[in-house]
Amino acid sequence: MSGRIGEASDTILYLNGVSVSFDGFRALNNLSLVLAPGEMRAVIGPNGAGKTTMMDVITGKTRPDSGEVIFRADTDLTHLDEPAIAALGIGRKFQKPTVFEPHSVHDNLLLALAGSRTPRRVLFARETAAERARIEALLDTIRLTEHRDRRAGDLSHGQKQWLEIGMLLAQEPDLLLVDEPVAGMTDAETAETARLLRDINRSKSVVVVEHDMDFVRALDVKVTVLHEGSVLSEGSIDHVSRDPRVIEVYLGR
Amino acid sequence: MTRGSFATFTPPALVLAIAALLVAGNVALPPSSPLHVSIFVISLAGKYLSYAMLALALDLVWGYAGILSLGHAAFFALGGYAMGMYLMREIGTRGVYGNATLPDFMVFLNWTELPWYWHGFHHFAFAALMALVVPGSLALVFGFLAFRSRVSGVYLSIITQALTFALMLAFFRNNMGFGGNNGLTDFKDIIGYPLQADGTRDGLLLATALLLSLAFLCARFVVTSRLGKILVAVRDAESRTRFLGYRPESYKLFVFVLSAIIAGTGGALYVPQVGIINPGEFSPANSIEAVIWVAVGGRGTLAGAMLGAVLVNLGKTYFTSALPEFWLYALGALFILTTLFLPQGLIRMFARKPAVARPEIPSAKERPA
Amino acid sequence: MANDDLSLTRRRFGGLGMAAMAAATLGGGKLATSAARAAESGPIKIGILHSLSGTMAISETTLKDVMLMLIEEQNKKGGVLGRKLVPVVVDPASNWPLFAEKARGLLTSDKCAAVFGCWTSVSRKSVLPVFEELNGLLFYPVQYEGQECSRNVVYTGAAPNQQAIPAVDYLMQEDKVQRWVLAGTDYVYPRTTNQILESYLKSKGVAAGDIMINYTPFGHSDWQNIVAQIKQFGSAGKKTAVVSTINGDANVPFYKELGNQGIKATDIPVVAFSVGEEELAGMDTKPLVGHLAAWNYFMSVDTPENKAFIKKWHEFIKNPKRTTNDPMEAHYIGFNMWVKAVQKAGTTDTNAVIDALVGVSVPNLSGGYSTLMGNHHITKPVLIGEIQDDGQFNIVSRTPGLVVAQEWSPYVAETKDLIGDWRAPLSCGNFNVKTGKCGGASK
Amino acid sequence: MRFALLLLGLVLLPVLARAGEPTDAFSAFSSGDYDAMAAAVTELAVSGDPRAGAVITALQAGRLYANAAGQLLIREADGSFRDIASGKPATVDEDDVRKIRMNNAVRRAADAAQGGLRLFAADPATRRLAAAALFKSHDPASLPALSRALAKEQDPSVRALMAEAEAAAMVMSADAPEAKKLAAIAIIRARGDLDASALLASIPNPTPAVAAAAHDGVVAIQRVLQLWDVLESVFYGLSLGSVLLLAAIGLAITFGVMGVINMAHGEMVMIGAYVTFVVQDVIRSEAPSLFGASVLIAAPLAFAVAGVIGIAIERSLIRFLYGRPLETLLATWGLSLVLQQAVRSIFGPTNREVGTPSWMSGAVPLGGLTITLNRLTIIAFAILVFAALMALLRYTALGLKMRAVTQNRAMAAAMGIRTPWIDALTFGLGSGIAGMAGVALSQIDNVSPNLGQSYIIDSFMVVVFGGVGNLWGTALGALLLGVVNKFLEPVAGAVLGKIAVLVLVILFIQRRPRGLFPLKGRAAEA
Repeated sequence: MSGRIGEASDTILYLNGVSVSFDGFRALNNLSLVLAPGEMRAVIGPNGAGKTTMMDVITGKTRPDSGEVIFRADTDLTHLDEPAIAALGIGRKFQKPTVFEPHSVHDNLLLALAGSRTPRRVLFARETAAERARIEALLDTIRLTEHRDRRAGDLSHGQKQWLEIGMLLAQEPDLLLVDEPVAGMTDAETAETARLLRDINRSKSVVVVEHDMDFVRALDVKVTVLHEGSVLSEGSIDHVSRDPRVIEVYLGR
Repeated sequence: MTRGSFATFTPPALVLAIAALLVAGNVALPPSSPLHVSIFVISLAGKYLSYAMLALALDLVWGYAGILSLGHAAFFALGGYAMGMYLMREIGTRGVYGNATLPDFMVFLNWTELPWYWHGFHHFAFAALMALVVPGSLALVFGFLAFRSRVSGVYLSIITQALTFALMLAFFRNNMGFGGNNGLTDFKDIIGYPLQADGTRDGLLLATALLLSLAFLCARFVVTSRLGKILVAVRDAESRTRFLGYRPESYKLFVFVLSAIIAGTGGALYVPQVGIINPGEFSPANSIEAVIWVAVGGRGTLAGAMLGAVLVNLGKTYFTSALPEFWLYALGALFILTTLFLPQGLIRMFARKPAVARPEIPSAKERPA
Repeated sequence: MANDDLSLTRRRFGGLGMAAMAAATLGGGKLATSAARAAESGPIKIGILHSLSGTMAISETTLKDVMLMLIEEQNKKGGVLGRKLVPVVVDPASNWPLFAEKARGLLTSDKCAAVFGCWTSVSRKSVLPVFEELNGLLFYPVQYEGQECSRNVVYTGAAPNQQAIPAVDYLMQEDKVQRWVLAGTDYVYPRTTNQILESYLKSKGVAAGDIMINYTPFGHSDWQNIVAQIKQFGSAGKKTAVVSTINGDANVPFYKELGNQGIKATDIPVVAFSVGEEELAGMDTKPLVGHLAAWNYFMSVDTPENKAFIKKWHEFIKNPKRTTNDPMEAHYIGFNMWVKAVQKAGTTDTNAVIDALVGVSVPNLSGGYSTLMGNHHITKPVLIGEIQDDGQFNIVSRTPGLVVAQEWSPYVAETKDLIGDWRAPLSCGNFNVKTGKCGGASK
Repeated sequence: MRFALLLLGLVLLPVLARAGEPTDAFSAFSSGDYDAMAAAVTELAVSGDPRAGAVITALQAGRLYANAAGQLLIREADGSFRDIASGKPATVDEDDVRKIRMNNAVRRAADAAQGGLRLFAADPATRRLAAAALFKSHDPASLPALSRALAKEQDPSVRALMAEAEAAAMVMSADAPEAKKLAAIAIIRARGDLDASALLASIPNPTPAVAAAAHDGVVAIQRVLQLWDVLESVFYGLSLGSVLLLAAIGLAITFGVMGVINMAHGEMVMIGAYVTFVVQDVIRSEAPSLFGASVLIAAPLAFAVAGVIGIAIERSLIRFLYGRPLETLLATWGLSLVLQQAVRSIFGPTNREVGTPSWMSGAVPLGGLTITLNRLTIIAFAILVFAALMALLRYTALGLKMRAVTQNRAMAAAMGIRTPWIDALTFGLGSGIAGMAGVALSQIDNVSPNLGQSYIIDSFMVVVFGGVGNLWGTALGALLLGVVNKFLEPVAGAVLGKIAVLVLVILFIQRRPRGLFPLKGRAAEA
């Protein structure tokens, strides 16, 4: 055990031989993946390749049948549940933007801010000046300053995506998992999002799952191609797009 | 006055004002006065306010945390039984058998000793405490198990229904020592005041109004706190809260227990005012009815829940006398029409505040068969 | 105010409810209830407190109808004391706290001179404090467990000794029954009855091993094992009978199961205390022929009074197939007693009527007179009937005279020395003959 | 010796009795004294009077009448009367005669008498009944007749029954020799049912050897019966399970598949039961010969009536509430109140009588089991309904569309399926099946406005226990809950057994928060 953790010592995330199956369908098949601290990685693959399941395993939503997921070289995540993993510093953005629709943009960020999560503390928590300042900074980052008091449910699709990213940032995680951040966005919004993610990557490790090849290209990072639950190819975007197997299963001829 | 504090203080102020006016009308005005309030109205009002407390409790879990409990009357009834046990012990030798320790129904079943769980209930303070502790503990255990294993939606609703159904069957058993079908009745007095005296009834109504106001303020504090925001967040996007590092089960458990305690208080106040507690109070239909009060009044607004409880029961009181053969048509139609034409509840006719986002349990419809 | 007619009263009662909500601005308005109930002129109001919806509607609705019929009849005869009778019908909806609420409404808002109502024990227990507090008068028409003797209640149904013991005697003599199954729904009436029967059977030399007691929940619908158990219990080589105190709803599935498992009355007879013509009307009685019931009245009683009563009933309800049953007779007796007492007292004042009631005798439908005793229970004959294939009972035995009710069970230590007598000078519902004091056992 | 005399007496009796005075026996019939009647029936049976059979048969059928003078009359099938004494038709006014009623003692005497009289009937089935009746009466007086009958009997199955009846009479006989009694005990022991055990337990004044043999016999029979008890519990459980399944399966569609929290489901069941009542009522007055088929006629009608009502409800109410499942709870609860009250207004609040066709009543013995035919029919009916439903969903175009709409509404609509129409039909299907369940429940429960209320909680429990949206789960869940309940009941009693089942369901849901057959994978999280 210690040996393996040793292997993973210079990683922020290390998936080792992870397998998951649902009702006989193997969603992940002996998947291994290594992410260096501060790295941004794009994960692509056809539908059913296991991208979302991989995210589920990392964030504790799905428990793998076998394999391990080591975070920051010392913690096996497979025994922890979602809140514990979130508390360790992993944030996740869903494929479908998920924000607290009845709350204002401000409140969404407030609830996401790092801090105590026990009901007793939360019940008596009052918004501090530091929190307010932090929220202002975040609003600025995600360009929603003017929408501060709007109901989150009334935001446009792209704005919701940003708000969700903002909430992730508010958590102050070390690793962000971002599932299809630009789905349904306009071109301008897409470009803006790519810029935002690169910004974030200056201080945090990021895993981006995306379909949009232009967006992946714009990110200009190492790419992992998943297929049938395992890694098909890995490397730069140019490298993988030349890989004949990738062309076969995904990009098409 | 800010909008928030208006919403916070208006409902309890109204409740207290109405109760005070009714009591004043009963005490200060001579019976010959056309404005005199009869003791019948006083006890009805007390009953409605106790129901309002149940509705408040239910709205807290359903309206804010999205837990549709179809067994909330169980907590109400348990609180009621705790108070009923005190009132039974308080009868003392004035029962028909004149037995100082054993309630009448035990004498009747030839029991010779008070069962252990009846000890202590001759102290009002102990009984009052139990009216909170017993429902609270049941909610704690049940909620801990259910929320920990992430039982949610209709599954949770149905097992809460199973819970209250099982309790009803258990309390119906004479061997349980709670009086079986006849329940607890024939109460004489409460902390020394005769229950049949007008003054006691006035006092009970005021106490109910006061405790309802307190419960409202307490619930209001919770829902307007950051915890309240998280409850709503859990209701609408539970997994998002989980990935933000919150444990929804803790939050649900907290509010479930709080709600059970409020419901128990309602039950404890209800029993001395109606004079009987019987296992029928556990019947699933009662819990469903409480859900309907909340829905009719306006789910997700505490004042709406209370209003719904009072209005529906008022309607029931009126129609069962005015239209004894047809009142079920009227009540049924009310529920149907409210659903179709006032989906946000009656409170929306009074308040313009936009609705809290549409709160739903996950729809089975969205899942493949 | 007391002279208001019915429709006004209704409206006022409704207004009363509405006022609770609107009281902040309106005050309690028009809610005064102080005027004495027994106003001496204008129509006399009779409260009818029977569930018209919910689980008990099945039994109680008929009693509401029979009361309406009796009141209509009396009005045709010119009412009482020259005043018309006005029925006030409410629906307590099989909800026990609602019974108490409605009782209070009938007594305070409607100022009913008398209330006829309740079926279940719990509904009676629920309204009892209200009637005692407000000094009302309730006529309770159903056989019950006894152990109660209130000044404000007239018990026109049977006490346990007016039903159970003669039935058991009959089976012991006629069928030579030696082994007994006491099957009941788990509530207070079956429990008391079985307690009394157990003591009685043991006093007759029946061994404990020859008595099986079984309790089932309300509305029990799956009787497969219990019927099989009864069959097994009955196969010990001794003649066996079932004494059933199974309540209302559960009876149909119970008898259907008995019939299907082939238990005939000639093998193991079942004698029931809660199954009357109304219950049988919902069943195909061919497989049940010969099973028994003990009541104080059967529709098949062959007397002119009964024939006239049935005729009136069929005319009133406009359905020649409707049955009559024991609680209906109880209301018939109770209502006539009330009329007679009011006429005797010359007023509807509760105290005067209660005093006038004791000792009143009116014809019952089985060819005799029933008298209200000092214990507020009435004397009754006990009839044993066998179920016929037409849903009626064939009366196979009747007690030679009238049986006086024992309101306090002699088989419960605390009550064996109690008697109730509301006549002066005793005027006590639980007088202890040992200590010579009023108020239960210990004083 | 006495036995021989008795035998002789029996042979001679018919001859002697011709001149006898059976009219004495006849007069007892009209006396109203049941003990005298019972004695008279017995006397009449052995008198050899040729009218005995007809009189006793008429008595049992309720066709025996008497007038004020004590004259006995038989009412013929066509309503005319015949005087027994003269055997001639008599003209009487219905009001002048009264039916002669029996009590149980008379009934038993009549059964036993018929047993003796019919022992030599031509029809083997009648002889079989006679032998069974004599086994039940086990009167030593029937011994001679039995031995004569046995000597003549050719049919082996009737012979066996007669031998049992003879053995039964033998063990009860005061003066039969011990060896004969022991042989008789062996025959009774071989019969092996509860009646046999009861008989062995009640032998009067046994010698030590007889007592020991009887005791052994009882023990042996009880031991075997205990094994059968387990199977019996399984049958009871399956039977209860099939009732639960029938009650729940409609809900599995309206609630499980469509997501409507359908509180009016119970009322659909109730409507089905009332349809049965109406069908029987019409049949009774219009075509009594069809009564046996009444239930078969009622089932499709109940499906149609409840189905149409279901469609009406969907079109007028439910369709405005899709996506708001909780509000369907409110509206359907209101609806259930209205429907209950409507039925109360139309049919009255009391129970209505629904008869059981003869082919569904009674029981057949199967080894040590008593299989009640109504329960068996209901089990078969439940299986049939479930199979038909699965076939409909799987193999018909309508079923395909229903599945398509419930799985992906938008996609189905895009493919040209008229989704609103399919919604209405699906709801109608669920309601119709509930209506059919009502037909079955009318055979075992009260037909009253409250019928539906008593099944609604159990139905929801079953659907949730099985896993919402999974029909197989509903079926397995219902059967499992039924069987568990029936195994708990003898141990814990009916009340605690039911409580235990509820607690088990609660605990089970803690372990498996989505029921027996959860929908797995990402779809389940939606």
